[in-house]
Amino acid sequence: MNKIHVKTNINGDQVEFLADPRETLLDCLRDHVGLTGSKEGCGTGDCGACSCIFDGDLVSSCLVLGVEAEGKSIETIEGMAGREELHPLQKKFIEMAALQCGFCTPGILVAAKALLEKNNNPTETEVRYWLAGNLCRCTGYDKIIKAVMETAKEIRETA
Amino acid sequence: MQYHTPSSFSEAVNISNSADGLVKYLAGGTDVLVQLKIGTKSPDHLIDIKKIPGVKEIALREDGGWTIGAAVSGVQLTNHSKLSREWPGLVEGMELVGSAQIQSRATLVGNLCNGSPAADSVPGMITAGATVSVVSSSGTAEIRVEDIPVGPGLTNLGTGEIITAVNLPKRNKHEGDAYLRFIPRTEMDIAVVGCAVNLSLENGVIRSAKVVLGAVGPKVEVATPAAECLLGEKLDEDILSIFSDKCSELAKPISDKRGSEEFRKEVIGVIAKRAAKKAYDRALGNK
Amino acid sequence: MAKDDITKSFKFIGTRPNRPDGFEKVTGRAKYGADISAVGMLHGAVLRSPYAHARIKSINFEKAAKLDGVKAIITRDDFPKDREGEPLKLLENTIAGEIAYYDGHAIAAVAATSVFTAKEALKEIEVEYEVLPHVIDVDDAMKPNAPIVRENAGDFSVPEGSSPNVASYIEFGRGDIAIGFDKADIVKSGLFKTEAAHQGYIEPHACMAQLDHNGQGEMWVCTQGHWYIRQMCSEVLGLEASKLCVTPSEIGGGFGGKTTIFIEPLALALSKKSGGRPVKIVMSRSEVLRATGPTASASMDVKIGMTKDGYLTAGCVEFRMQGGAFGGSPVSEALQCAFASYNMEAVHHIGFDVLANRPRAAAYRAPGSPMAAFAVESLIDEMCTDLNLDPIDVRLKNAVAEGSKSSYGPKFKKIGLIETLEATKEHPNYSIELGVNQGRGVAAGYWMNHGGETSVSVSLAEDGSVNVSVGTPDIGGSRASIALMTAETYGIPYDSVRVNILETGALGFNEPTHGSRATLASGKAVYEAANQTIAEMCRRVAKKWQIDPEAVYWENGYAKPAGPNAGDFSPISIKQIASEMDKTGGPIAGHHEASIRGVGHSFGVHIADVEVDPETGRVTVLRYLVAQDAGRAVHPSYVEGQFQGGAVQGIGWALNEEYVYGEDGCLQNAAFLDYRIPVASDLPNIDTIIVEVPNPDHPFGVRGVGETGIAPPLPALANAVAAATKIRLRSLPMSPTKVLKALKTGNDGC
Amino acid sequence: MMAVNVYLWASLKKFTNDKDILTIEATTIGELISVLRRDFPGLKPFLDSGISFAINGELSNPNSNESIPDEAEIYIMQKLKGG
Repeated sequence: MNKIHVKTNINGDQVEFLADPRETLLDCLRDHVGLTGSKEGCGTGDCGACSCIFDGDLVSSCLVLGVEAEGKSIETIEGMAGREELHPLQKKFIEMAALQCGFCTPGILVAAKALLEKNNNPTETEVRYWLAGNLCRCTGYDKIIKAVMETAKEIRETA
Repeated sequence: MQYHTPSSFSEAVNISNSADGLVKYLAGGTDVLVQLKIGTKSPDHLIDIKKIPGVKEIALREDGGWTIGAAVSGVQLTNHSKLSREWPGLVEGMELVGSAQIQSRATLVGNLCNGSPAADSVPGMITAGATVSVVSSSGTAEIRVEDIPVGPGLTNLGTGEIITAVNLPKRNKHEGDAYLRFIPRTEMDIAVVGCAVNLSLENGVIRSAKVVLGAVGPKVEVATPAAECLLGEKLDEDILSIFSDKCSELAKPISDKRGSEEFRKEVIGVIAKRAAKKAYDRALGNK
Repeated sequence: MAKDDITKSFKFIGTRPNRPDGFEKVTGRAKYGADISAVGMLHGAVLRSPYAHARIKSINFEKAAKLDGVKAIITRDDFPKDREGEPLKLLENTIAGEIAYYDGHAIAAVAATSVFTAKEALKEIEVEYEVLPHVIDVDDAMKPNAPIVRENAGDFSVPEGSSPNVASYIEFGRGDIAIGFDKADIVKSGLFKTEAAHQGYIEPHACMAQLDHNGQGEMWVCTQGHWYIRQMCSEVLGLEASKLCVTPSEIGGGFGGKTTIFIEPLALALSKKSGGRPVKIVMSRSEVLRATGPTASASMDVKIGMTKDGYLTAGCVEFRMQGGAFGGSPVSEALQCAFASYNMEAVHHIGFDVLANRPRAAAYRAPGSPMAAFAVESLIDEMCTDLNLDPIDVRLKNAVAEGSKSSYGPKFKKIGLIETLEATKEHPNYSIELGVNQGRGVAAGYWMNHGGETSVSVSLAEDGSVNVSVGTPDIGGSRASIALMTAETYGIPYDSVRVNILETGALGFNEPTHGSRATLASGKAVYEAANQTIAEMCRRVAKKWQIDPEAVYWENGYAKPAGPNAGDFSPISIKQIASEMDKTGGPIAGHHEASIRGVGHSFGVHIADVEVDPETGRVTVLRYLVAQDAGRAVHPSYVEGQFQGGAVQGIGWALNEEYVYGEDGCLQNAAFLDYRIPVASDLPNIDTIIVEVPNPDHPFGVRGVGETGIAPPLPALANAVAAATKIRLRSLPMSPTKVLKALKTGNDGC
Repeated sequence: MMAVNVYLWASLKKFTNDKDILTIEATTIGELISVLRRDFPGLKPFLDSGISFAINGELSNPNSNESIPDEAEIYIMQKLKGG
């Protein structure tokens, strides 16, 4: 299988890798770029653990091919925190115990960030439906939803 | 597997016609990549159409209708306020396909080409009277959406034929559409049954109606006899009940892991009735 | 155990600090099972049976072996032939021998230089099968002339004349059932059924293993218990346990499903066969659903007697549980839980562990308890409705308390069921008015909890901070609770404690994080080990002050003179002691190793409000309340998290989760798309009440909270649906299909 | 030596002359298990299958060195599996 040279931007860094065209963006992030924060829970777009921002859109990176990343810009969980400080969602998730095993957490954070950038005043129902594509088996979602709502409130207050 | 990124549809057709083995087109990839992952379909050639100019555009035509590029995502449709206002049923059908993550990628054309009788966006396209533009080496054709699916996973399209866009007719006043489906959860499921209804009214009386049922047969089915029950009516409870029974009667579902034949026959009537009500309210101009 | 510790107020315990591993887990830095790679690593893939039951006539992997990049192919021939008993069952479930016993049963495995090559190689392996008759349903398996899953599978307990698919039998009880039922004003009975449910952790099983020809090896694996992995792999492969070092990765959920082996021996065997190269195997979601977990499916007969004022007089149950092709359903635990919440003079329990052509059942959160609760709590609810009695009052009348003889025999020590029932009764959720098609359901649940083998160490760093080393993987915040208990014991800041989870080489044997034991058992052991170091610090300070060690006591991070008679000395801080440690006798460390006793039973009571769509049968959960006795909530947020997570797993089991098999005995819904675990939009907030009736046998009153919460949702939702529709569903899941059918026909689903 | 009451599952009665409560003289759990093995050989597979004890209501793994308190009430059960 001939590999394809891919040049892309990940979390602000120019990155190049060789991708087997069958490899997903998730495979490439994890195996070629060494960014293992995005997780594979299903590989079929059902769990959201691999959520990334792909050219501004929230995607399941298991449903994007690595070769599609050519010339694009990608944000992963590894790029979420600032140099000095965590993103408000990351802080709130820790403070409010919105994670247990932590495996779904990167995907949920990426998805929640995408929501709040689009709408910083979502209703609880909107948050629940937006995150319906991110499965969590530990928390029963309660604390996750509350942490997202609370972060949104904080973002509104500081805006 | 070879990955191609043609810059025009004619180039895509050429690649497809000269390729050996299984050829698949890639737009949103939400079906193709799943098939690749679980190994049900392993294409030898994957033709990514997203680099073709115009495929991600939603355009208002001079005749007042819409042309939606083959790679327009669900999110683009939902965010398009004028289109959503005119064709809420069609847009909500697309919006029900998968999660927020899927919405960034999934397309109307992909949903249609997957050939699933449970495809959420297809009933709404059919009730809207939508057509698709198909290019092949012999030129371009316009085909009604309802003529594309032929059975589970099967379409009328040959290897060298590619859908370039979906075309919607001009929307008139006092028209409304709706799509509803039933799933066991609130999200992330494949429709157990689905129904789209498009109505046009004159003084509150239904003058034309189109009804399409999903997931109750080998392909999405146009339910003309059900639509006919609605003509000349104002959609009171009695008519809704007759309509509901008619839809149940027309449904020819199977029993599978997602629902029994009995359940589907029953619930298609319920969902159809609810969809008709919603479409009627919209046609009246009620929110 | 100093009981006054329990009643005194705490400085750290009961607070909600940030978890120590939070930063790694919100930044994507934490390493889970699939996140590690090594130089020269190969990728493993597993060939699985496409049949529910088939004789493997031949396996030909010549073509596969010739593919470029394929480094090793293994079949059962590569494993020892002399295993017996449990190790043989583990081996059989890991890789099939002569017979494939279920759809998804491993047949062969390949290690190759890439995942794609490994998968291509699987396609080139030719297996000739002879398909055998199969059986899936537990009641079908017990019918005469049912296909026999495995010959001579019954153990010593099975009565003569039983079906050959009965693997074991259990019976116990007390009192005279006939007299008990005579005393009752009403006696009701019913058949109840539950489907198999999967633990559904989001992280698929993954491991990387390396094994040399000399039997020395290493493994990195996502597991609840790495000593179990070491023990089981050693037994299956015939290795010397101490030569295999197992390091646990972070774990992406387990719920009991990651307490045993599946791919781990395959990875080790592949590594050995490829000359000792590291081999990583990561399961796909479909493999997880087809070949790991799930819990048993159950068919249960229950009969209960009640007086007209709501006293239970007698109860008997017969539970038949299918635990896959090798037995191991949690039927004895189910029986123990069945009537455990109630004082009853006469009880009788019968249980059958039944074989079927399904994957071997693994533990799943309070194994057996949810099924038992569904059957018993549903029937009690029916009787409350018949007699027009308040369901909480009836439970209060019968509730067990300190000194009650449990339904399975032993007396309870201090427990908190009554307090929990009272708390739910007073909660506003219990009095909110309901609308049309809405109903409220109440149910109780129980889990006995577990102590288990535990080994920890605590060491003082040179700056007075403390390192705690435990062997129980942190699956839901246990680093935080252990750090809190450590900080409390020393009286030092929470942030000055680091909790490490060590590999098998670094501590004595530890049972997994299972049985709700991590905070209870590791916490108790850490308390003991920390106190050893405190005693040592007091001894060193006594020497310095030249007084008797008994004249020095420890308070809030300081060694202090015990009283005016001890002498007039300024207290010395842990920091100072630590900084002088190299000059006062060397390192200060403590260890504690024990089979932890003092387990505290935990009871929970849930209230569910639902609305049922009469036209589609869909059940919507409107409100949900969990109340449970935690003993002591060390970190209340993570206690609530356990309550909420357990409740939602139970809600999933009650409403939509099930294993769907085709006529061919193959699993039809091996994906999250159709194995429907709850999504965020399916649920309301899950309200919680933490009841604290301290466990008198734990230094901080901890009981263990992880498991109980999954039991009550099954009956609470069934009771709520019955209240909303006046129709009793006796079969789970209450999927729309089943509910609508019940509404149309009155059919209870069984 | 002191006698203690040992309670067994009823389904084990077929190995213990139809008794589910046995009075055994033993001062440690180890002695107790030895006596059971000696007097009721049919119990061997049960005792080998993984058992746990409740001694005066306290559940634990078997510890053969553990002393049995006076007049203790002992239940032998299957070893608990936990999730």
